[in-house]
Amino acid sequence: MKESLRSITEQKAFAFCSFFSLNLIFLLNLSIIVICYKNLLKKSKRKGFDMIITNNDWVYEKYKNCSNHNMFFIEGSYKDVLIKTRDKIHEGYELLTHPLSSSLKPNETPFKSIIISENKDKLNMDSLIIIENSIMSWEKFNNEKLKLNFTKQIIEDFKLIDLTVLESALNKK
Amino acid sequence: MIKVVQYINQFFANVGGEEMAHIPAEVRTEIVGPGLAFQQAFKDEAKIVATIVCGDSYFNENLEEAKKTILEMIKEYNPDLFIAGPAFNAGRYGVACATIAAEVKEQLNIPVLTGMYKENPGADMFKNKVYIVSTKNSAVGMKDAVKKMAPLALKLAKGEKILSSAEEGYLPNGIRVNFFEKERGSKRAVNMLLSKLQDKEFETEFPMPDFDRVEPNKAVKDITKAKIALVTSGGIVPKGNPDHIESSSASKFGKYDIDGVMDLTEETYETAHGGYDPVYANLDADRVLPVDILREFEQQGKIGSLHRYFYTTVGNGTAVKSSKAFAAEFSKELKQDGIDAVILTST
Amino acid sequence: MKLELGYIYIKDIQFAEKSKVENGTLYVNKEEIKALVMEDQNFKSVEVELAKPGDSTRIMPVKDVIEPRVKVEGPGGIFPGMVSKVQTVGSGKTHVLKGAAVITTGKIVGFQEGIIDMTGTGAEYTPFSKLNNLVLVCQPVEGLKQHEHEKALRFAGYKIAIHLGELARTLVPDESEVFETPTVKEGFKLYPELPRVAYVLMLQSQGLMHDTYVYGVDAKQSLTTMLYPTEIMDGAIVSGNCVSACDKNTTYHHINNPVIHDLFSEHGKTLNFVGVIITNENVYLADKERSSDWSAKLAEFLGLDGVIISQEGFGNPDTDLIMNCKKIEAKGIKTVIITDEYAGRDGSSQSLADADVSANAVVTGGNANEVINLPALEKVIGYTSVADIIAGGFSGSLHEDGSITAELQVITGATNEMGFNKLSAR
Amino acid sequence: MVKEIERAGIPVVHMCTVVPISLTVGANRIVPTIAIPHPLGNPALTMEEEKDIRRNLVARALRALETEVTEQTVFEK
Repeated sequence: MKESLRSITEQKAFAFCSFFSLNLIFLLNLSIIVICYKNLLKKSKRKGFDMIITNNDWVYEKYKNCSNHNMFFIEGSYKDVLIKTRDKIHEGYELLTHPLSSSLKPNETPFKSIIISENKDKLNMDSLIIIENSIMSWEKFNNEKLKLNFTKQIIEDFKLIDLTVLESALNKK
Repeated sequence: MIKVVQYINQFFANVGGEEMAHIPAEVRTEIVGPGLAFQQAFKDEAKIVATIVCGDSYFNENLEEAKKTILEMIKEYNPDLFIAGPAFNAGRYGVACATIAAEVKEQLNIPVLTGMYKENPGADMFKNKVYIVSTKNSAVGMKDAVKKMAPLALKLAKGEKILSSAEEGYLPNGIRVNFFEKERGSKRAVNMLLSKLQDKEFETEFPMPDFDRVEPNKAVKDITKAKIALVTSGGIVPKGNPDHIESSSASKFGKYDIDGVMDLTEETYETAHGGYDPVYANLDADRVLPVDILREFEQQGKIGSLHRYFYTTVGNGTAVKSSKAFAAEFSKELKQDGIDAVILTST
Repeated sequence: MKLELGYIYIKDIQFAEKSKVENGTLYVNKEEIKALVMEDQNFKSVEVELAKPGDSTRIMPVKDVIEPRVKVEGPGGIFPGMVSKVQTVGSGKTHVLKGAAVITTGKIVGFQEGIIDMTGTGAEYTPFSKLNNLVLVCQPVEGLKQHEHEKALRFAGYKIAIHLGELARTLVPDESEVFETPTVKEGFKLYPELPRVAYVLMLQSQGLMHDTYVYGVDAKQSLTTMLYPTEIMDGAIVSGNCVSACDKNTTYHHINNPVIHDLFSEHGKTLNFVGVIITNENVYLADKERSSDWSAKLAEFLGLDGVIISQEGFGNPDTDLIMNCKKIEAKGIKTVIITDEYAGRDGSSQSLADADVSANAVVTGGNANEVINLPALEKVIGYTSVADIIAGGFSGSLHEDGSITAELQVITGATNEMGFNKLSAR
Repeated sequence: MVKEIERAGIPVVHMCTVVPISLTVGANRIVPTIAIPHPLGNPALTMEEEKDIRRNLVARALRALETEVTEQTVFEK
């Protein structure tokens, strides 16, 4: 998992923010985040809306400025998205879409977008079981490293399917 | 000609019943008891060159010694195939058959086969390690057992491809193998539903995992005198993970000395667990393994003492991998060290 | 509701001047079919090929398989709300060209998979190797977006299947079969002693290339609802799902749903086949909860004793399957579920992505990860290079000699979760 | 793991966040904890506040060990 130092400190800062109500430390952390990681961290954060965790830039570009979704973009793999989602669920966020959406197998498509609720609460058992089983399913399929040579066209096809499958859930709003 | 060695107990060797279960292992060169039926089934493809007869009590009560001596006996004949039982529903005999079969397979690397009733304790313990043919629950099923065991034994000896459990008659061992049924899936589903509706027995084609129960132990009489041990599946290890415990589906557990350690700090302890965000545990491992508080309670006399060692492994994933073997092993050690109670923490 | 199916058995398929069916052979005018397909300007060109049982022929990538049928009596037409008008079908009389099929193939997206081999190892794993197939290879116009391309291909298949079905309108069937489902009230009166059984049919509904349509309505937009079984025999449900070849339901699977036929064969004898509950498999978890709540509610409302549940697809539908099973069992209604497995190439991994102790009666269509070798075949209809990036295959899958090493999941219908095949696993 | 310790004749209390899993794997004395990544602490609080939470949880675990139980019991307070 290409979890660089950046995203570990980002997780810590994010965790601190969500616990404090609007007070000094929160603003302090937010400004630190903005200054240090502005270009790297393509992440916008507004309270009270659900959050899309994705490594698909088509999803990010399309919905980054959209009013009722927060975006958490990860420059990483399908698994990095699953791991980030799991960490969030451990913190009390709830899963809104199934991480194994679409019939594309975890060792085929490199892209995955998942929606989680923004309102933190007690650990959600169903979300936990689903995300843990999804990670195990990712591990199971990736025992076989498929040596697929993706052309630019195929990469875009995978991005499109991930986007359209996500939108079949987004239109729920 | 395939050379076969068979293992049977005192009962099937007509030595006697429970009263003779103590007899140590001995070798017979003539064919004994069930061996006759097997030899008939083998015709001239295989020959039973020796039969090991061993009392069930002897085997289970002198496990290491029995295993060693029996292995020596078998080595002498350097057989191409080893058959144990069938044990039907005889518990200790079943465990003995499965244990020795697994041992022979591991140590001598020759094909092995045993057979027993699916509810025999030996089946549950070893069905994922050796092929165990599913037999009826009493010796009445001998003919049927030999009819299933003999052909599968020959296939194993000749190294032929082993098909699915449904076709070869061995107990499902967790390895899913495809095959073609006589009826299509939808017809099988209708038949299965009809049996289920009429409360008749039916066999699911994919068993869901289930868990057995263990009764709770008596409470601790006086906690202020009790020797408490800490165990965790949260993967807390000394800094640098000296024993390299894997971050998921760990293949080992750690036993670490905390004599004189009053608090777990960022410099001294960390987590090896890959199943959760490690940041918080790395900052202060007490958040997973409460050594600081237990030391406090120890000084205040709220507990007798905190055991010198703590045991740790990584139980990763929602379907907690039963690290049965680890726990069985270190529980024995805890018992020997006179531990009165255990606090097990999980993430 | 009562429907008579008249089977006209097709043993051979030939190109000919005039399209007609004559003593078991389906004659097809190639140009006529091409012209029909080209009516849709989304297509630049189309090839029409034949693939018969035993031919040394491979078809890939397969998008859909459709059976030619025609309604000769009773309201509505085949594929209501999709091709024919929106009218309740499922009663009267329908003729079927049994043993023939239309197969659409085309590169909508680069990675799409789905192989049908008419001979060799692959032929054993797909029911479509036993059919006389008319295969459409359609080339889209430049720059056609995936949505439009997928839809154009889908409708091309339906149009040609309906066109061929017309050939059977005036023929006398070789064999007929009558299916009748009483109303709930009649059912109670007719079969007071028999257990009341229904079929819970889960439909894939996750978005582009993952959709199913009921009377033309996208299943993901529908709440769980009821159908008479015979409506499905007239094409009330059609497939827009073309990902995960081994366990997606083609339109052929839907219109020949094996669970419906096998329940009918026991209807009035050992059980009372009450009807079909259809439910979807959406991405949104709240939808999964809602749809499975409704399945259980309907099952209870109909006073059922038992249900058979079949899922479609891989991964997230396991969650719906277990939800449906758990909630229906909680109503005291007995269930049997049909699924397939992804147990890894060595068969040792966890087959399903969800599980529950109440799912104690399971029928399986086999392990889709099993690796098989498909021999090189003389003729390939479709796009050979796709095999390289085919799901379950890897760059080593297509060998120079044209043979393929890949997982079973690349074969269309191989581990079908309606129980269409005899393949299983233990 | 918890079952093997119990089977060896040693009373055991299982402190874990996901109680349903603990029930499934057969624990008889269960103390629910804070969260998966930090079961016996809460990083959002001060060190002293965290120790207090931990102290209560461990005390509750000891109480569980001193309590006779006949079936799977979750010690909420």
